[in-house]
Amino acid sequence: MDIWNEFINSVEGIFKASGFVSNDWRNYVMIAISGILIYLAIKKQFEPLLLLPIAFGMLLVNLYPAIMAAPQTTMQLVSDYQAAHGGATANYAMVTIGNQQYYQIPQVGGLFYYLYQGVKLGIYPPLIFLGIGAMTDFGPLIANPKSFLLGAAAQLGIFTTFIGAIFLGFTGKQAGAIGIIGGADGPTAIFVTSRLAPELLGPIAVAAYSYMALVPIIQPPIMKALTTKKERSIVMEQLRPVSKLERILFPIIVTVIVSLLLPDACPLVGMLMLGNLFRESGVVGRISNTAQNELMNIITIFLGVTVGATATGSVFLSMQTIEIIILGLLAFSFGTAGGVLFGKLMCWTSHGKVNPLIGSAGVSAVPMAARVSQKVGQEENPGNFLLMHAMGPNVSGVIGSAVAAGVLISILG
Amino acid sequence: MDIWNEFINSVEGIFKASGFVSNDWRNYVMIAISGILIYLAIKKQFEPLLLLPIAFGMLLVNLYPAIMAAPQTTMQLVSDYQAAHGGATANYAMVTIGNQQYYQIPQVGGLFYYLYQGVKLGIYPPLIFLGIGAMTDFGPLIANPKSFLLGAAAQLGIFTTFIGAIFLGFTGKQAGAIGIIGGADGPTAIFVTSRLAPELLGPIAVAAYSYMALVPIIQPPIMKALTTKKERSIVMEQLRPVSKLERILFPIIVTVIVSLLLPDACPLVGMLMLGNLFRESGVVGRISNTAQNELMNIITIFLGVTVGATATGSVFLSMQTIEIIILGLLAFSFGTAGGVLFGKLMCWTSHGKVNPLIGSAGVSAVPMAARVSQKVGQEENPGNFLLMHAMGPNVSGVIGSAVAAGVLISILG
Amino acid sequence: MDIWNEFINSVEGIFKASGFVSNDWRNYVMIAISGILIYLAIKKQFEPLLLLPIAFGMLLVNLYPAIMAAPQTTMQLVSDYQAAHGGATANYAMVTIGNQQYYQIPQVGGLFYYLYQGVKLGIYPPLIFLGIGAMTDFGPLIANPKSFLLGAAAQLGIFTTFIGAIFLGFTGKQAGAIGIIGGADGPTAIFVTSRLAPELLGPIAVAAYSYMALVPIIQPPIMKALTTKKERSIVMEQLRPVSKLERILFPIIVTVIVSLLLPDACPLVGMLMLGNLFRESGVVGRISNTAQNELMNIITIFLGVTVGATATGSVFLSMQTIEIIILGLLAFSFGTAGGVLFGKLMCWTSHGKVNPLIGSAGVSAVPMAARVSQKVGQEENPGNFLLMHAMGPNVSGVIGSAVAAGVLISILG
Amino acid sequence: MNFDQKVQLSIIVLLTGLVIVFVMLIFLTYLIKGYSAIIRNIHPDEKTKNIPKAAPAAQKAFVPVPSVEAGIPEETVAVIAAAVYAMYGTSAGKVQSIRRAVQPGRSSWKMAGLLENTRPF
Amino acid sequence: MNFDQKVQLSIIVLLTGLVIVFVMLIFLTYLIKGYSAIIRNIHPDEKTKNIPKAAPAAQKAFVPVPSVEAGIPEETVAVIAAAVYAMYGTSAGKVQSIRRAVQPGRSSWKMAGLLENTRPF
Amino acid sequence: MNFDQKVQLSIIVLLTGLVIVFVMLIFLTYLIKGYSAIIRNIHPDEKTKNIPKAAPAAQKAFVPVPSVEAGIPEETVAVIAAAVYAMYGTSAGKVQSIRRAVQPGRSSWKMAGLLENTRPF
Ligand code: NA
Ligand code: NA
Ligand code: NA
Repeated sequence: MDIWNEFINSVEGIFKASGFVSNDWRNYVMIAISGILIYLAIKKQFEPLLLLPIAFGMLLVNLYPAIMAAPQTTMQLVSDYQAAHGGATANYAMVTIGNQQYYQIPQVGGLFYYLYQGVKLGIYPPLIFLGIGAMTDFGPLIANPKSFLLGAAAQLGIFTTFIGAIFLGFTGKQAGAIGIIGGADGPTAIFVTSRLAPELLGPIAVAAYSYMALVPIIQPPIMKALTTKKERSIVMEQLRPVSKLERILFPIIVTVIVSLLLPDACPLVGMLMLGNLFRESGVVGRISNTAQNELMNIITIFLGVTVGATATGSVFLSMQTIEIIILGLLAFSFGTAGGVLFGKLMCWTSHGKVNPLIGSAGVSAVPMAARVSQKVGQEENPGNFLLMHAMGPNVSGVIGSAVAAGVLISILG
Repeated sequence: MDIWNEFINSVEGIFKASGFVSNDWRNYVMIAISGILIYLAIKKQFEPLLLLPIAFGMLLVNLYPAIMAAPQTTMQLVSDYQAAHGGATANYAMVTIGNQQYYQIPQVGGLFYYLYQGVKLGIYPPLIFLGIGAMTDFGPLIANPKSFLLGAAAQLGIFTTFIGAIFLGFTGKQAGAIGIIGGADGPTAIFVTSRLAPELLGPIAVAAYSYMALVPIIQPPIMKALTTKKERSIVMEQLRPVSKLERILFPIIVTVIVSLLLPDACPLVGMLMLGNLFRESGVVGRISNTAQNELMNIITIFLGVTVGATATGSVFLSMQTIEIIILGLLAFSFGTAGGVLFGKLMCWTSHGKVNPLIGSAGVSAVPMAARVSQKVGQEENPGNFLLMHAMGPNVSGVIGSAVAAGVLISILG
Repeated sequence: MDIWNEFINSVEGIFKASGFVSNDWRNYVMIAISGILIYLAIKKQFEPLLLLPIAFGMLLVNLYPAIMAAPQTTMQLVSDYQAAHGGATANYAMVTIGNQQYYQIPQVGGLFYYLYQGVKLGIYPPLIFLGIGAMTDFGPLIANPKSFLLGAAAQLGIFTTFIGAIFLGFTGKQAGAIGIIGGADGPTAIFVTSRLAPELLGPIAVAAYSYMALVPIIQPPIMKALTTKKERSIVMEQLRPVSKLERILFPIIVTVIVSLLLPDACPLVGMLMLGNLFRESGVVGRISNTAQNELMNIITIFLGVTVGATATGSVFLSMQTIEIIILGLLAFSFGTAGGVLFGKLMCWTSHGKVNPLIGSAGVSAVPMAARVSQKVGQEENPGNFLLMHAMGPNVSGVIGSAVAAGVLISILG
Repeated sequence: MNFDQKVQLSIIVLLTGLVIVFVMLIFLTYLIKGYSAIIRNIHPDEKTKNIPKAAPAAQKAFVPVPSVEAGIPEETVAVIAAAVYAMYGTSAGKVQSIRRAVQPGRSSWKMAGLLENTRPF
Repeated sequence: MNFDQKVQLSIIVLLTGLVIVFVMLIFLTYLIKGYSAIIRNIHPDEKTKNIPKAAPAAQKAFVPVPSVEAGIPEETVAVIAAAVYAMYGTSAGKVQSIRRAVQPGRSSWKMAGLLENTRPF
Repeated sequence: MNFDQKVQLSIIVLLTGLVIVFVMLIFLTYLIKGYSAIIRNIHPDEKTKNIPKAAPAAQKAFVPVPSVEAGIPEETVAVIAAAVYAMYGTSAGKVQSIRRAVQPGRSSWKMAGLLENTRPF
């Protein structure tokens, strides 16, 4: 019955190595949470392009934590190694410890460990910005540059949330990373968090993408509460057409100014503008298409699953995560309020030519927030079409939060 | 005549560095073998998408072995360096050995060395599985889940081949890697081999892809020998349609169960199922398309050429390779037999409702093996269409061999 | 007023970290140069696919040099770290220096540092050659193999320029890298320079791509000066059709011969020929398309911006750059002359069957140089169509300069 | 390893391997059966409702790789066409065969699925 | 950090952050305004001349990702269509409304731009 | 390096470089000539048989990058069209010129090949 015992041992060994033994209740809670996120991504279509990979990464890492394991080196006695390999010597580095010779055998890391390096080293977010730049039309912003102001005002949420996080006991760096949720811009949030507080990447990314998807629910009550019916009914003047030369100069000028004044914003803004220059130049269609399609899709997959895989049960299921989720909601709300209030100010100074509803689009969350402005405006006046006017603050909000990111990295980094 | 001598020296130096001097007869044999593989890939269309890159990688590495060379550090006397660079100092690390100062000058590795890291670190096979998942329709398997049993039975070849390899003198790890040829699934074979016995990667990959291409020749005689004419004529009931919800839940459930029970199968099964979830969710068409097209194609090129490049003459031309090629054939044959025999069992228990020919498709080799089931069935009864019924065991065989891979890594790794 | 002072300090800190303070006048000169290059790329369409990324990389690195910064390790007193993190310990390596314990905290490098590794390690150029091979039709060269001679003769510029560079005081390696500008082939120039003289990558890449775009201006005067009106009017015989088998064997034979004789040319020639085999085999359309589209586009972006980013002001704005730009012009001119003169020789030996104008296409600069041959020929005789005849030397020039690259690396490397 | 060790290792790997693979896949069989039954009880009509929806997606995914399909021999196409016919045709006497032919979404989806699965990779 | 330090850090980050963001974007506002004005003075007709040219490019860039557009709810499409109308329609009484409709390059370009920007990423 | 060393290095690199490049490419010239001759002796009719087959592939590869072709000036297109004409046209008096025009596979393949090679990369 020796064989039988060995077989039982072998099955037992497999069982002991299985997730049933090594995982704890937190992992199962996370599996359930990832199931909810998958549901929201597929059924409710909440930013599915990122939420689905994030949720699946979260699922896999809680089923099999070693998928994020860093590569390690194990030591094996040279004599043991040779016994197991028919006397053959190996090409590993050797160390002698107490008269014993050991091989240093490198062990490969988990799949997501390698894919995650693009997040950790800050490579993926700028490359996603390259693609976003190649698919963004800055025309409405060039036609009405005052939109920049709304894109600035809507960053209020970032800094107020920072204060909240500080007083909840987060460190300065962590508070900066939490605040950036208010930028309503996924790659920016991930870029800042990977620099300032990588330990919070999971909850911050989940909060950022979730709230971006929830913009149509979060923003309207705030927008209505802060504006009068008359303001919401304002019909804005048609935007002027923008020439090709203006479009080509725009990314170059923005790059030069932002990079000179605030170097830490350069990787994000520079890549965004390079993508836009590819688009507007009209002479590099090949690489413009690849930047906004295949390259961006590949990186979206890698970024999504590995960001999700930072949310292991023991890290994610903490008071901190709940605080981050509440702070994230505040960040979006304050950002919306900041944009709308500044819109009211511009309405007043322009003698009623600016509809303050377009201010909320300044949080970015492109293009969702601009659609929300359109929709809330139309509720008052079905013949009022604010979408193009809201696109200006909307794309300006992307630049605004990249600038805010630069400030946070510069002060706190 | 000083110049003339120098010129002769220079040409001689180039000649001495040429392949004519440094390569031995084994390299030329391998060049001939790669020529045969290129012929088979192009003319006979034997899995050309992988066999052509593999063959060309094999060609290049035997013409120019340094294309797989690891990066190294060379030592140069600082004084020599400065003499060659007009007295300039360099930014290299310095060491002092016996009162002499040396620069440690890093030398870059060969092109394939870098591309091969994706194989060595186990990154490429799961990413190819992501693409395969995005292009696989698990509908026939969901409609008839009993197909799973045939996908299990056809893994018999893996374990019987393991035994054969053990008794031919291979180590346990090597035997496991050889056995996995019977999984009839390229990425799985490469994943297991790179973990258990990277030194055998060349012959195992070549054997796996060659036999997958030869499935239409290997399987029919075995299928006919093990079945009666009556069994082969069985017409199976039409498969029921499968709802979208069932299709979406399938990849999630398979991931959870397999990853929990057998963590080592997680990278392969998890990525396969993530790809399938991309496909079935219907909300992430962008990344689903990229996963199954551009991402998979890029990785196929890198995987193919570098796997081929492991087959240098001195490694490939050995008794071991011949043994592996014979064992690989046995693995496919036993797998086919296992599937067919289990099909007979299911035929008997279902009172003749299951055509045992669909069992052979359980080896995977998607979709070739399913087509073979169809074709052999049609030879008996031209009006019998088994293709869809064979797709169930066929895709189940992919999961089955990934599970078998997990078992082998778990026991032997 | 404590808060006020702190605020002023903070703004001052940001200003001090800004490019206005850290950049010097050279950076602004480079920014202006990059503006000119962007203008040439977009308005004049000078090789925009590479010149636009190169120019933008140059722009970014001069605005924000840290985008190319290598990763570093900073030391922090463990006690300081703990004070800043609420007493928490970290997972960093520790060193003890003079009874003080320090954490070694790794700092990530700049975005372009990581993307640049593909240039530094010689990965990108062969992969671009893979794509070029997949889009190149070697038919005209197979139909008229004597074109190879013109592709050889036009490499004259490489070696004469080497001599010029040597006598201007460049080191042997630098002179080799400068000479290769005469190869009129971007990836080859970058491959050789990254091996022999990475410090000159910026000016050499800019010179190579600029002169490739200027081929229609540089070549015609030389071509006309060296040929008679009668020679330029020669109408060449129609090329024979080339069979599929000849097309398939061509890349294999070229790979074997070149790699055996001159191993250092193997990565470039091997990948070029693999791409061409993908194309001509007709059985791997999937990967052939990806190699020539998405893979090439992605690498073009990364290669372009990072090569541009080697051109920082302090490196680029030197007498060396001006010398390199002059030498580059000589390289193109001598190459053109070499090709045309050898064309005259072939004209003479063939009793007037070869139009010497096709010789200038041997510099490569595919397909611009072949178009120039066509155009100059048509100026004499509007009914004379040399384009297809010039494509032979043109594609042969790619192989020729890869061979020349192998010679330079072999002798000087 | 001596002979006895080889025998022992062989049997253990064979046994453990087959047992684990079978246990896992049998487990999956029952799970899939179970949830399918539940879903079909809850949404008895979903099976027909959802499939036509999926059709354009399947077709789209299939369009970008025509080069591969070009490599499928005519024989295979015939086989596939026949298989599609078979799936609907074996019971064609009973069911409304003409209305089937009118459902282009359904049959083209199946066709696309078949072709996707029979793509040689 | 004690309470005072928290207050101080909060105020500094809030002030510095808002000031820098506003200064930067106000600066950009004036720069964009300025160069736009210069360009429009130099090339007074470029604004109309160049736009139709860009149309096919925009359309092309838009073609390869139909799967995403498929996910845009009908409501949004209606909104966008309305917005396009609004941009030209509010002053439709004054301008040559029929000739607008004849300029397909222009309106399809705008449409493509709109759709691109409203693509959910 | 002193002057003599420079002279020496220059001559060596010039000589070795030119000799190796020429030897290599002359060697390739004869090899290509040789195997072409062998192939044409063995398959005398393959040259025409195989080419039409390749046509759709060439066209297909050419379709996905229209943006680049869009950048080719009209002048070039004219040149290319003329070149294609020239290849068939110079001997048009002797050969069956009408049947050529009927072979769309052939000429479109050539056209695609030409355009591919003249794509600015
Ligand atoms: Na924002
Ligand atoms: Na299998
Ligand atoms: Na050349």
